[in-house]
Amino acid sequence: MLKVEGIETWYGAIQALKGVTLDVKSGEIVALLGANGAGKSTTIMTITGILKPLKGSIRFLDQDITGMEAEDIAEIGIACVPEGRRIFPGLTVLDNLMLGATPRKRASRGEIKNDLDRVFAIFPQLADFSGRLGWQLSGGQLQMLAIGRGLMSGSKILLLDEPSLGLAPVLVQEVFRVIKEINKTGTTILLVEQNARMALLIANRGFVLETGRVMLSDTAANLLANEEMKAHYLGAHTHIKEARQRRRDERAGA
Amino acid sequence: MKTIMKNLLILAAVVVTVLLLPRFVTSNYWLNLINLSISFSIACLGLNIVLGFAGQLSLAQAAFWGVGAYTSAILTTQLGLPVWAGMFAAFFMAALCGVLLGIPTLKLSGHYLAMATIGFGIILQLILVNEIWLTKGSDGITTIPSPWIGSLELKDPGAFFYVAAVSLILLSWGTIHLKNSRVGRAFMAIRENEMAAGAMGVDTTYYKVMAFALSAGYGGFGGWMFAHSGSHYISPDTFSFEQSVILLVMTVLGGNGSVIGSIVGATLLTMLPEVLRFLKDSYMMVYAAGIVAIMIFMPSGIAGLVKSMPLTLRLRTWWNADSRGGRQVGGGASPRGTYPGKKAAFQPEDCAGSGEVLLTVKGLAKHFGGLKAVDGVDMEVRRGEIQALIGPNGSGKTTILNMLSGLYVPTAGEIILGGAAIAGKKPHAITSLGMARTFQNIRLFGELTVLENVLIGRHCHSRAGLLASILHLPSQKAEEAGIRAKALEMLEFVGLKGKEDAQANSLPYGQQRLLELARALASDPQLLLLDEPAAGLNAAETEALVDLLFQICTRGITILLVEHDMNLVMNVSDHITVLNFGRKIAEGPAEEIEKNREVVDAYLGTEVGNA
Amino acid sequence: MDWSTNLQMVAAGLAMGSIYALVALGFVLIFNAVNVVNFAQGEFAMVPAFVAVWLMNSLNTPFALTCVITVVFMGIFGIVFQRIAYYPLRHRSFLPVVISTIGVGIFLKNGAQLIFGAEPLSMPRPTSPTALNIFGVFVDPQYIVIILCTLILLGFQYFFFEKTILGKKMLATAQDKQMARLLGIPVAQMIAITFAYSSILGAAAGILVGPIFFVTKDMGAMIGLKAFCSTIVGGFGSIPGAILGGIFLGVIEVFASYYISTAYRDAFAFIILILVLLLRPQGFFGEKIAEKA
Amino acid sequence: MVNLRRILSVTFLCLMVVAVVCSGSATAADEIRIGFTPPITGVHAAGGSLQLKAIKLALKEINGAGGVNGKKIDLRVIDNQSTNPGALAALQKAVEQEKVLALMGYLYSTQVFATADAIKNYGIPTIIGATNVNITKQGNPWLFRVRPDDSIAAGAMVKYIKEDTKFTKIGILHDSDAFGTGGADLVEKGAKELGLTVVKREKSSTGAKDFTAELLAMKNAGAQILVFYGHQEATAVLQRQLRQLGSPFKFLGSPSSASKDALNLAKEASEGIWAVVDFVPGQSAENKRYAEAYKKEYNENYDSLAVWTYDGLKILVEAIKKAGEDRGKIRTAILAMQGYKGVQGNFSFTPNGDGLSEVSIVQIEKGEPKLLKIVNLGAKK
Repeated sequence: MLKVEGIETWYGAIQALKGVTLDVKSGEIVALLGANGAGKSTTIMTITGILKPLKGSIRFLDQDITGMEAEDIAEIGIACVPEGRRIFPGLTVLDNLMLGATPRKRASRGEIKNDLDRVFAIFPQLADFSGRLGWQLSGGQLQMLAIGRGLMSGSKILLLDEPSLGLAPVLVQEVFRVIKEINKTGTTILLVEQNARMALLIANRGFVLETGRVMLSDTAANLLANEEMKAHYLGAHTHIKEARQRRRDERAGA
Repeated sequence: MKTIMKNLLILAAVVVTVLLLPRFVTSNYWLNLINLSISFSIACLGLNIVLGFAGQLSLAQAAFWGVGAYTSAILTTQLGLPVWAGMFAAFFMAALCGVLLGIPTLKLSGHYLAMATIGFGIILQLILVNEIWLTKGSDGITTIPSPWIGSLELKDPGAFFYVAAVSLILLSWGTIHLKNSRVGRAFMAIRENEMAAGAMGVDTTYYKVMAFALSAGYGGFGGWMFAHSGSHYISPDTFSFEQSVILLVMTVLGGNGSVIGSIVGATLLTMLPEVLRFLKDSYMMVYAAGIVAIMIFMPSGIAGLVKSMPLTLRLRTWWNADSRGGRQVGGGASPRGTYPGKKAAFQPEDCAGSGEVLLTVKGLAKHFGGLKAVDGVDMEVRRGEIQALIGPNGSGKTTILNMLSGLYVPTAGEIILGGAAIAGKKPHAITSLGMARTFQNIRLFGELTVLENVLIGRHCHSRAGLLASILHLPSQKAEEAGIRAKALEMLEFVGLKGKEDAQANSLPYGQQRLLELARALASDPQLLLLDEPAAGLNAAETEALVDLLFQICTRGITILLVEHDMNLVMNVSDHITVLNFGRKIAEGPAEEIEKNREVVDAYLGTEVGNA
Repeated sequence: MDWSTNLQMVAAGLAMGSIYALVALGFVLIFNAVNVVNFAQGEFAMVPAFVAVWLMNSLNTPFALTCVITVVFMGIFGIVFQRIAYYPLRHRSFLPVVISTIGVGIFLKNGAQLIFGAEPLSMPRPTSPTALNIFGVFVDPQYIVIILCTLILLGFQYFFFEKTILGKKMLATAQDKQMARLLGIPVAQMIAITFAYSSILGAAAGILVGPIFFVTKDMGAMIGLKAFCSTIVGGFGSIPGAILGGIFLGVIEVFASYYISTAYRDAFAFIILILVLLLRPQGFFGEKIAEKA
Repeated sequence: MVNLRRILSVTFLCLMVVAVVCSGSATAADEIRIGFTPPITGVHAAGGSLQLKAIKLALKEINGAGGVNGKKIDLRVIDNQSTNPGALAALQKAVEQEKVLALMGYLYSTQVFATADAIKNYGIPTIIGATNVNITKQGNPWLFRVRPDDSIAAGAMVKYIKEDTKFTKIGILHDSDAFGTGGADLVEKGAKELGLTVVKREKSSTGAKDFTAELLAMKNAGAQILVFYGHQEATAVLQRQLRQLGSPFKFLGSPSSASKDALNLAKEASEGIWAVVDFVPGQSAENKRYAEAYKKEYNENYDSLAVWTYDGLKILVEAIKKAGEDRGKIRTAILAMQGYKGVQGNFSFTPNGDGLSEVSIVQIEKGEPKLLKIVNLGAKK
């Protein structure tokens, strides 16, 4: 469905992507993992057209979208929930959602209304707050609204950038549950996550980025079992536990 | 040695230039224009302080220029004071007006401040026109005297040029020093991020007023020069809003924040209309089109353009390398050998958790209108411990941190840090009492270098004032060396050694978090507040952070932590406080919290066991 | 207290105030769409006034046709203006944009002088020059036209931003351009429309005010500044705020100059501005958006 | 340290630029250079372009008639940017770069004040059109005024009110600039001397657009006639608003009230107002000839506020004709002129350098000023 081949993206003189190749098949959840500065968000921004790749190609549904403007890419059906949610602070929840439907030029009022009902069904809280302004919402509500807005576009694929960032554990679980649910209703998902374990638990496949290159790609199950992954991205927690023990010993000694 | 030679060489060159200029340029027409552009340059230097350094847009610089001109003109013509006395009066009177404008407009920024300053300029001009008893109204003040040196009257433009040139050189010398001093860094911290500046111990109110006063003072000095040279005549129409705009354009054209840029910009725009006279009717259009073109094609002004030239770049790096060597010798302190850890100056007892209470919070509440964000929270933080504050989004954690660090004034309740009540105090005061913090969305001084960021963290432990900074006194030099040594130590501690000269916002996200930590540590806090330090870090980076937290604790610094990463929280905290809907719902060691039913339901969720 | 004098002054204040309000609408529009204060907004009223005078005096174009041509001209002018003075700087902080608009303002002033000459021009009036006597208060009929037009434009603008999806898209563009692009909102187009509409508002102001003030290159300068004051007093970004702020300033100005000092007339707007900023920084109608730490 | 280095390179750069630009131009032998420093840009540009038209007509006539003493006049026009530093720079450029023999100076008093010192030091004969009384009282021997000063206009205004109307209560409204304030002071002083009561005095900023408050204040103070001292745009707005308030009192304006611009702007609102003017179009043969020549040249009516440049250049050339190219002798020659017939009237220079001492009171009828009375206060001086 989405095929990214050898893209190279630069920020001024700094090369952020050094040839990223990945693909997302219809109906999948694909996780994009990696350390800070590995180029995950840059990849997302390049796919959506905010950044322009210097080399490589991006194909979506057999159409070459390399170098297209972000507005046009949104219109042909790639929705993005960027890092930091980016809710319009001065608009109401309802307005934010309605703007999500911008790419659907030909949709009737009824269809949009149906989609709105669907989003409210997934996030019942949003219906209660529909008159509130964006800046009045809390972190969790913002994330719900951001995903809801992404869904309103009716796009076939949804790019999610760090949806769990800054959320309480119980909300993180909720967000991943919702992602899974959305996927079941037929939306393909490309997920960028720092919380690699959670992401791989719901994903079909995963790609691991390091310094602007894909270092590892495999099914989610294989990645979860990979020793190297455990050490670097999944967090075996042995280190932290050791450190804690060391500290306690020190205290006891003193 | 080489540095001294270079400085001497520069000095000699400047002296020769100044001495010889009136020999080559004998035309009064050009000499007067040069004097005029020096007067503008000085006003622009001032504008550069408030706009370029402190980041406050002022459109009243021509008004201050006018205050200076009028003060000196009135004193010398009506009271017969000597012109040199008028010079000081002009400076201080304008600075006073700067304070008067600064105080009521402190809360404002951006467009609002711009508008308020425009208003000030227009009101001042109306006063000049209408208070005829004082200012002679629109007729203006004629036959303003020239300065005298002994029995020599400096009436000739060529003679006055020496006064102008010497003033300009001294003032720009002082301004360059100011930029690289504690005061200058405080200005720039306010420009880059006012909230963070306050949290790092910079008294933002005081420094903003100081920037306004200093900027106005420079403006007044420029005005003095204008009044006593050229036509020896001043009238209100010269000190208009349009003139303020021209001064602003000069400053920005030269390069906002660059001292030399201000001078180049002022000189260029004073000379340009003269040189462009052949364009006749359309030269103001050409000039205006030039302004727009500069904004579009030369974002950082002429100074930026000069900087980006390969030749000067090479010269600069050569020069930097050499002078840095000099500085290190002067500083004398080597960062090596103070590596923290077990061998640090702090004894393990400091970390042992003596049980002494460092921070007490009683009945703390914050209401925003009808919303009770925090509603009567009690908690204690013991010295030497790592305490975590957790809870669902919107439960009031960050609000509590904001009240502790002084960004919010509590609606009710007490906060006692080491015996001192700090509730409602300003952020900078709380910082100097020994509390430092980081922010959830990183708030660095993005345009400044990594080192400068940490130097600002040291603000509350240094003294150098405005005068010492401008004059570059030996005491200030020594203090500066100390600050630098401490900052380098902190950078090494968090692992950012070698990145000193990188621009802060060019660092990758994880390193920005570390830099924020180094900056907070530089203020030698007793209590460190960390707001989601692991947000956006992956497992490996989180592990490194844990090591760092323990090391910080080993240095005797108590930590209060807000964090969602339960793996981190449960493993590092000695104590955990849990909030929900602005109230405390649980408190205790990690083992207890993990099993607390209410906490699991409201916050942790069921999967925490498997994770 | 002298009732007829006071009423007469209220009428004069309302008239001046509605002019400030009209120009202020344009400020608010651009501010809402691109978060930028256009310091050339006063010139947005000066340029169409010159165009209209030229059409009417030199080409003898009838009034209605003149209005249409001027509005179309200003629509294009707005798009060209944003392309030159704003668009290249859209990713930068507000300062370069402010300076760039100031630069264009100076350019337009001197350009107008070069093309149309330096003498003030008088624009033919669509209304009678004889004042209407309404209960003993003399009112220039042109002022009534101005007030009516301002109200109509206010209503239209309110409807546009509150009720239409295009208005919402423009607000979204103002608040987060990149996100707007991700949602498929054609950002460049939104900005162009904003500037075009704002200069059409300028055209309305220029055509309406021209017959009263005479057309000079400096006609927009002080009106622009006072309109800016109005938007702040009313609450930046608020459309009803801009209108009420403008009328409030207009009335206060007349009363203060009568009862306090005519010489300091231009100072009162700014004194009120500073007072409002100190006591209620968000203005009468502005909303306070708290900065989160 | 780094910056210090940059200071240097920049300073040198500036020096080089300055040195290159600073070369003056030499005068051709068969030309006499005269400088003219009008405001071509800035707030006063409106007047500047009209001044330029008037002086160019004079230049064309002079050079068309073979110049002076066999040499053509080379007029060097230098913009004063409507600012005081600009006026000084223009003067210095004229004298030092363009090497002019004499100068056609400034219309605005503030610019004359700003340059008076330098003019005195250069010792260059300068013709001015500024009307502030104090200018020629400073003991500066090089300033020659070719317009009646404000004391004459103001004196004539109050004299006319006293002698030809029955009004005793006058209101004064003036622009807050030097010209308006100075004029209003003289009117107030003159009115008191003649026993008239000034019931209200108000000033407004240059560029004011609404005078309702001022006019109501006058009305409520019981003024019978309003004396206005200010500029063209303001007088037109004022006349219109006065009419809209039902013309509760008469209006007597300063010379700008009857200028071409003001009449064009005010249109029918100016009908019936009184104004003091330097001269009335068509009052003399010379005046009629000028009107025709101007109309022929530019296909429009001349502006009375710009005529001084025409008269000024003619007077200057007349003096050069007698005295040759010697500044001191030119000065003597100008001061010696008595009864020179100019467009604005008959010039007889006082030792202070004032050339004109008569003004006229006019009433506007159908958009044209009609002479009511010529007032000559020359005898008093």
